[in-house]
Amino acid sequence: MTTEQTTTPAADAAPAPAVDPRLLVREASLAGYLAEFKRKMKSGDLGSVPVVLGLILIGAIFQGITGDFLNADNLTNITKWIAGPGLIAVGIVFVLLLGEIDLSLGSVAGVSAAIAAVLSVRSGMNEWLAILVAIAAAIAIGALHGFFFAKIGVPAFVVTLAGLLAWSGLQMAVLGDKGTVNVINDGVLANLDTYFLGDGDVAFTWGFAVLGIALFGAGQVLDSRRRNAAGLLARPMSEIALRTGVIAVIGLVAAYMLNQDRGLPLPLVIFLSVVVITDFVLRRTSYGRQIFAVGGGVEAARRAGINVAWVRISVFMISAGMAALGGLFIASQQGSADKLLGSGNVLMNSIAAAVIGGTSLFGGRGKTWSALLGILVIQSIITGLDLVHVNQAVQYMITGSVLLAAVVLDSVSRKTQKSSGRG
Amino acid sequence: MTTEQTTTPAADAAPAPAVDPRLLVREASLAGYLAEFKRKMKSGDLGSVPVVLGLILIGAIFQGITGDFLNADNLTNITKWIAGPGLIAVGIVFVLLLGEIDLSLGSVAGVSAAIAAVLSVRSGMNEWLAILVAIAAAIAIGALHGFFFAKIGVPAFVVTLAGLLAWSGLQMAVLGDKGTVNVINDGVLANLDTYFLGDGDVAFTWGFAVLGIALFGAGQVLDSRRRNAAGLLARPMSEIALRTGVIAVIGLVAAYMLNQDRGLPLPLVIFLSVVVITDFVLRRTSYGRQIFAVGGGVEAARRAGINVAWVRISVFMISAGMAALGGLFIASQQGSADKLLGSGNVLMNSIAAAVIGGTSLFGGRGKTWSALLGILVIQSIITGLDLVHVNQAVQYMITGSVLLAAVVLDSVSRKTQKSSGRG
Amino acid sequence: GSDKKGDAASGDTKSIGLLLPENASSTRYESFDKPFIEAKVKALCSDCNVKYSNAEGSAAKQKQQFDTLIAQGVKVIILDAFDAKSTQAWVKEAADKGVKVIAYDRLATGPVSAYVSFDNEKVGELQGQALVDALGAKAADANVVMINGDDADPNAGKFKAGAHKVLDGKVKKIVYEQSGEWKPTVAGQKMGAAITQLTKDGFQAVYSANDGMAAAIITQLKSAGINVPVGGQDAGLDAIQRIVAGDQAYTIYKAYKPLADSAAELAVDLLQGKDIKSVASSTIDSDTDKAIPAKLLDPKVVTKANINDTVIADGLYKVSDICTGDYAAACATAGLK
Amino acid sequence: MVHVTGAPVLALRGVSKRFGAVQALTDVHLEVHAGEVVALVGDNGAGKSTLVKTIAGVHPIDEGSIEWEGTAVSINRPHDAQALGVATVYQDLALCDNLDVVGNLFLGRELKKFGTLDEVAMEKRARELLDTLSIRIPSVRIPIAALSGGQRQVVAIARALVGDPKIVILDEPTAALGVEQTAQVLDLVERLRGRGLGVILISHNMADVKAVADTVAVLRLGRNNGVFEVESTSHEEIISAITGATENAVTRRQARLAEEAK
Amino acid sequence: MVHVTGAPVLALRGVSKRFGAVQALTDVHLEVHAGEVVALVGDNGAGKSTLVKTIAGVHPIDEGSIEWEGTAVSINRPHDAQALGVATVYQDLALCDNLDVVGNLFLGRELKKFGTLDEVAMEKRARELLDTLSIRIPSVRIPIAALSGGQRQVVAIARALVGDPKIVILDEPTAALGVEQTAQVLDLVERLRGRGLGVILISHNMADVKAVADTVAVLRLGRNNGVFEVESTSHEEIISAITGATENAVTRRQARLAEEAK
Ligand SMILES: Nc1ncnc2c1ncn2[C@@H]1O[C@H](COP(=O)(O)OP(=O)(O)OP(=O)(O)O)[C@@H](O)[C@H]1O
Ligand SMILES: Nc1ncnc2c1ncn2[C@@H]1O[C@H](COP(=O)(O)OP(=O)(O)OP(=O)(O)O)[C@@H](O)[C@H]1O
Ligand SMILES: [Mg+2]
Ligand SMILES: [Mg+2]
Repeated sequence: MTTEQTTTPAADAAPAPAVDPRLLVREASLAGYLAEFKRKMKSGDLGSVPVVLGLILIGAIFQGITGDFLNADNLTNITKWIAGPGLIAVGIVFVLLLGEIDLSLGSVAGVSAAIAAVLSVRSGMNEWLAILVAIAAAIAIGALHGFFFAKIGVPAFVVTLAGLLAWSGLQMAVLGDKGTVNVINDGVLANLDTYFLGDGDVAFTWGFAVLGIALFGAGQVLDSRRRNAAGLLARPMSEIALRTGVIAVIGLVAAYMLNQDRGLPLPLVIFLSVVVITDFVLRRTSYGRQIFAVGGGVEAARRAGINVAWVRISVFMISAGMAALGGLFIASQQGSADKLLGSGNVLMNSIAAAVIGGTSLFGGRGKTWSALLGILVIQSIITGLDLVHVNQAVQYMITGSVLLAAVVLDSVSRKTQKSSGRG
Repeated sequence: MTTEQTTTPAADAAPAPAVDPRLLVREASLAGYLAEFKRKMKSGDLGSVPVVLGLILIGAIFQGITGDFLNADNLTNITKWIAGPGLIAVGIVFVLLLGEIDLSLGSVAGVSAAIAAVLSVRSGMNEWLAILVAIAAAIAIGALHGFFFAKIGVPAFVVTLAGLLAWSGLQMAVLGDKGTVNVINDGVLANLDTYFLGDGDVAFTWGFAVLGIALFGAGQVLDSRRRNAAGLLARPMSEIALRTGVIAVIGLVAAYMLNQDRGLPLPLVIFLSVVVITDFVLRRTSYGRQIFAVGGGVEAARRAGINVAWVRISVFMISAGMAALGGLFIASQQGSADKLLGSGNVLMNSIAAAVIGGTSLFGGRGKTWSALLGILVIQSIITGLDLVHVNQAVQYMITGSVLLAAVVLDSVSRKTQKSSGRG
Repeated sequence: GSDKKGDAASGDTKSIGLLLPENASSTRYESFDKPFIEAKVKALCSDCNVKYSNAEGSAAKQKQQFDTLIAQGVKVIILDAFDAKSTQAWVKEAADKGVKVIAYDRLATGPVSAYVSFDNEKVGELQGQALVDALGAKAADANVVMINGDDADPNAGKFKAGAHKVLDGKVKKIVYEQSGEWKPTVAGQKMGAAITQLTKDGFQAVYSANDGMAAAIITQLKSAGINVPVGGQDAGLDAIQRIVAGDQAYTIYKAYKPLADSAAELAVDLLQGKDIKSVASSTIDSDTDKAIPAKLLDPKVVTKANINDTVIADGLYKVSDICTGDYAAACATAGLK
Repeated sequence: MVHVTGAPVLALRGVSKRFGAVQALTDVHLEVHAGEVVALVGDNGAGKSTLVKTIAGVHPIDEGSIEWEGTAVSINRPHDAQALGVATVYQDLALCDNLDVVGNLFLGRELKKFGTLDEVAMEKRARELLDTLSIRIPSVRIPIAALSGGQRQVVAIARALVGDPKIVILDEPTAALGVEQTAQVLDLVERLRGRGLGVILISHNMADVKAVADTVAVLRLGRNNGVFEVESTSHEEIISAITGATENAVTRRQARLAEEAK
Repeated sequence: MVHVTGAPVLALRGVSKRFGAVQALTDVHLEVHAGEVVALVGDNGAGKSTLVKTIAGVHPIDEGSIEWEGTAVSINRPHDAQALGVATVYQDLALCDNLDVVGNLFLGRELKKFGTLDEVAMEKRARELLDTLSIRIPSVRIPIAALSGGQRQVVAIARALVGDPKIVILDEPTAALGVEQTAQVLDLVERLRGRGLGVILISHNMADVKAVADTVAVLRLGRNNGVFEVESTSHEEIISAITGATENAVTRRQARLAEEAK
């Protein structure tokens, strides 16, 4: 056996330098950014790119088959329809971040829509007030779920399954023997779905897009400045320009398409705002941090002094509140609140949206943007198939296959990277 | 500060004795057993006792309200009706043990029933063969799910959601334009639900009960002997006598009740046999051990050299196979295979059964007996409410509340004991 | 700004939209309505096509399909509304865009161009009457078990109301009434509970809102050794077979072909800008609109006695479909060849 | 070394704790004064971690009482302990695998600016903290799950320094650390004592214990087995209190090696 | 100490491994002969555990090759490594929390009788194994989650002895162990060497390393930083190879203490 005596007293002196020499630091230039992108591409660490690719693929295929998919009015319709299930999916994301599930959200959406419609139409209450009451009722329901889960210790699955049954019973009871309630013509509820900002004025669409792009760019620049000032690694300006550019292209194309049809739909604005706000809450507040912590490890979170019970209860309140909002949009879309609103596939679609968008079912990993991406995928499949007009058996089989295909792309790219553990 | 020098060289010599002095060893007598039971009672470590209590409570309440619940024919009906969803729940238990979920089992049940019915009725295939083909098809479907999950890395939730859609499409396609298929009068499929062993001969019921009790007792005695011989802590004879006594009372009372009506129902015999066999596989074979290991920690199991992919695929095959069996019983019960078989609440009830019975949603903890206990709770609630004449809305609300109440008992008793971690 | 899109004005002059409500409670929609309408449209206008979607029991989904058709430029839509009350705003929106809506099977609210249907409440009445007929002289002393459709489905309420209208006076008592939620398994279990509670002799007939539930109910009755009249609706093949075998007393046959043919004729006429008075000769008022041109057809009761004159005569089924292995003997005695 | 009089900051009186069928602690007493380093030693499974967890509020005690600065307190949740001023580094670290290093360090005590998280300030402070402990971590923005065992342990230790505790409990803090990091942690313990904090240090390494501790409390099979003044006690005495025998695997091994060497 | 010639049982040649943006291993070489104890040392985060995991098949290598008894092999899954005869005790133990002690010990290698698990035989053997390691565990039928840190580590070590390996890899096996258990593990390592097995021992404890190792391989920042013959190398030489500097926290601390003592 050979024994080399190659003690190489390395150059660095204690204390250890801030940056580990093994960290492959991205060069602060566009070229460096592209190199890193290529590396990430190879190692499968692509974030939302596969899902977006899947979305583009779905769009291209349906356009090829039907020739109508990329029509401005079809795209406008899609942006309107994602609001209802999309808002529910945002609620689902919160619950999934805890590593739990909420099966009751469809029923909660249904019962809230029923309350709002019955109060405003049958009881003649002010519509805004009726909406507030409906949302408050949903939040109370969520608190109840949270209480049984967090304080009594009943598994969330069972609590919300019981809720699924009980609240759809309540929904029927609220609607009563007369059943379906039409929303007031041109009232607040009716307008949720049908209103276009500025009555279709193109300026609103352009304005909204430009504002969004500007805010994104400014935020990035500011953050980079602050980090630089503190001596931390920051995104180089070239990268910020690139990212803002991509966002700008998407935003402006979308604005152009919407303006080809009826303008900027209210449901899209509200849904996007909710996604942005909830994303901010999750990533930029200590409450959001606590949700991630509880989802990543209840015991570790508890030992860090986090009030786990409160986090859990509040998350179930948020999810129920989101479901109520979603239910109102669905009611607006169908023009009525009926006994079946929120039943059937509504919940499954919302959960699937969150998961397809990249939120883990096992807790601690995800963002509300995944609700947007996922529901876009699902609604595109649904609307695309509606354009194809084949019989239902075939439609079911195609939906299943497309759904799987959309996620396979993501899974395969992730697989290269996955080293260990769940999810 | 006081400094005591109380080094007490303890009596025991190295190597350490086999039994830790801090372990509160149960005395080898009936008194010791009762003392331990009391201790467990206090610390909430009660196993299935709360669920059984819940079941008794449900029975008592419905008997009080309707006066018919404990009739022999109602109880016989319940034992027949639990077979279909119960078998699906057994499949669910396997999947839950892995910490995963299978949303497709309802559709798989539906498609299998459709295949068996169409082949035997429309194509005139031998019924046994048709049943085999249907089960084989289901197992192939399960293998496909397992492949996408274990090999491609698509989350099981998404794979089986896609399956839920695709297979219910297939179910419709198999049934075709003509829709519902009646099962053959007095054929194999028809008899699954309606046959009573020995055509209602009471001897079969008594024989089955006595055999079960004897096997249980003999197994316990044998095990205890072997452990004693190997110098390990074993159950004392008095405890074995007590346990066997409890089982005997349950078994004999059940036999008596069944004999008051039509005798020993075939579905009950098959369901119980499946539960016993799967329980054996899970607890007494290395395959079962591997399932628990993968459910308790994928990475640890992988590092122990377990073929995780194969365990996963095979579990999805088992769950699909169980679902097929369950679907055949449901078809037999409704006398036909139709497009709706397996849809609606079937899946949810089965999952709820597994969870209520004590199987964790987070993997690695549970047994197939929980499918039996849970489905008994659920079917008792459903049947009980069918006996009470209230409208559907109220029924939903009551079902939800009773479901919750049945689990609260369990959760509260468990809470005292729970120290840390999930579930 | 609702008419920004230029090409929508011209539209698609060769497509007819067809929206059916669900496929859960019965198999008729994809087995009969859709193929019949497609065939008739082809026959009337060889280069026309039918764009079909099924709402799977969701008003929201149906609205999406409705809008999707309009986005595709379809100018005539045959709408079998899942929830007829909900459609007021949609139909109005469509009318504003020059899209004509034919209310099919159920009278959709809003300014529809025409209506073709059976009367759902009438279906319930026929069911009730058929059950009374099946009981014959014993009707007045008969206790009846009713298993209704899903309370959440607006049509289930109509069937139920119609049936009550007849039964309430003519039988002794409704001793057990529950919703079977359109699900055979649920219906079967409710029947089991009813048998437990009423005992074997406690009832003399069972009303089932449709055939699917009737199948499971009959299985339960058989296993308890009870033989009483049970009826359903939809005239599914399985139900006809049960009727032949004597397990089921009757079903309601809505002659889907004439219904579908009329709808197809109306749609093609509207598409080609022709007058529709010849087809829709009568008028009807809906909750929201008056004097809608309408064509109303009568549903029929099918019993063992008139299978030949109804479903077989109309070409719905062939004798060979019905008289498979199990039923050959029964067919022979029933005179089906 | 600081010698203090007066009430201890923390005192356990007759604490017992049972898990199911295992009596983990029986009638345990312990006192910690300000500016004192108490080493808690004992064999594997002696109950050290269990004792620490009862102080930290992870699980409530069955019997006995806890006194804080002379008055009895009840500690039912980790939050209670933190509110009193107890910072704990657990043996199993109790970090959130999905959060990054910064997220874990400041969990529950995030730095804020206009009500939102001040990531920049936190990241800066995190780097400083880790640098004082001589640890090299590729990036403070990678999730804990991607760190080596020693790196995680240092993060857990740094966590305890983020707040402003009166007592710091370290449960085998150097188990996974390299020689350099171990030295830094021992320095840290001495700095904490210097600042007048009480420290409970659990360790199996007698050299470390002798180097920094003032007092050594021995647990054996869940019971007190003596409290020793470090200066006046020999290595062997402590070890025999731990193992409960003067003759044990350690001495046997030494004897054998000596034999072989001959 | 056994000196062997001929091909090493296991040899790594130019192994590299990258995780995302972190280059964990660069061009690492290592040889282990039968009957040899190789100590693998290095600072926290040096890449020791990563190296061990590549040998054990936990994650595949990016570049380089692994040779087993002179021929190149590819190890893609833990199963492959086990089939070759590699038994590994991981730093994070890798036990299944929900299984009991017996279940974990025999996981993947259950004893059977008539095709079904022979629980009685396994339980008996488990007791024997644990007794040789001087550990006291309340019951071999309680789940791993209920054990103390040291108890778990002993279970993990015992696991490696259930099979019939040719090489045993121990990643910081004594980190959580008490003095007595540590001595037993060192005895065990010597017994393994005596039976002609190759042993890779990772440890931060230089005393233990010097006591049982034949060769010391140093890793630094993911690269080889020297291989030393134990007998002919001083404590200080190894430490300076590990920290990459002759002046470091350890020497500074010693210097300061010496200063204070004056
Ligand atoms: N899955 C992973 N993803 C990213 N980086 C990783 C991963 N695993 C390890 N690393 C990094 O690789 C480097 C080496 O880690 P490794 O666990 O091999 O260190 P080690 O030598 O075992 O240290 P210790 O003595 O602390 O256990 C560390 O910087 C660590 O952050
Ligand atoms: N949750 C639990 N359930 C049951 N027994 C437990 C639990 N936690 C600890 N124990 C038992 O209590 C005893 C003391 O464990 P503890 O973790 O306090 O030991 P320790 O002194 O920290 O040992 P080590 O030095 O190995 O970390 C052990 O026998 C252990 O098996
Ligand atoms: Mg410990
Ligand atoms: Mg390591």
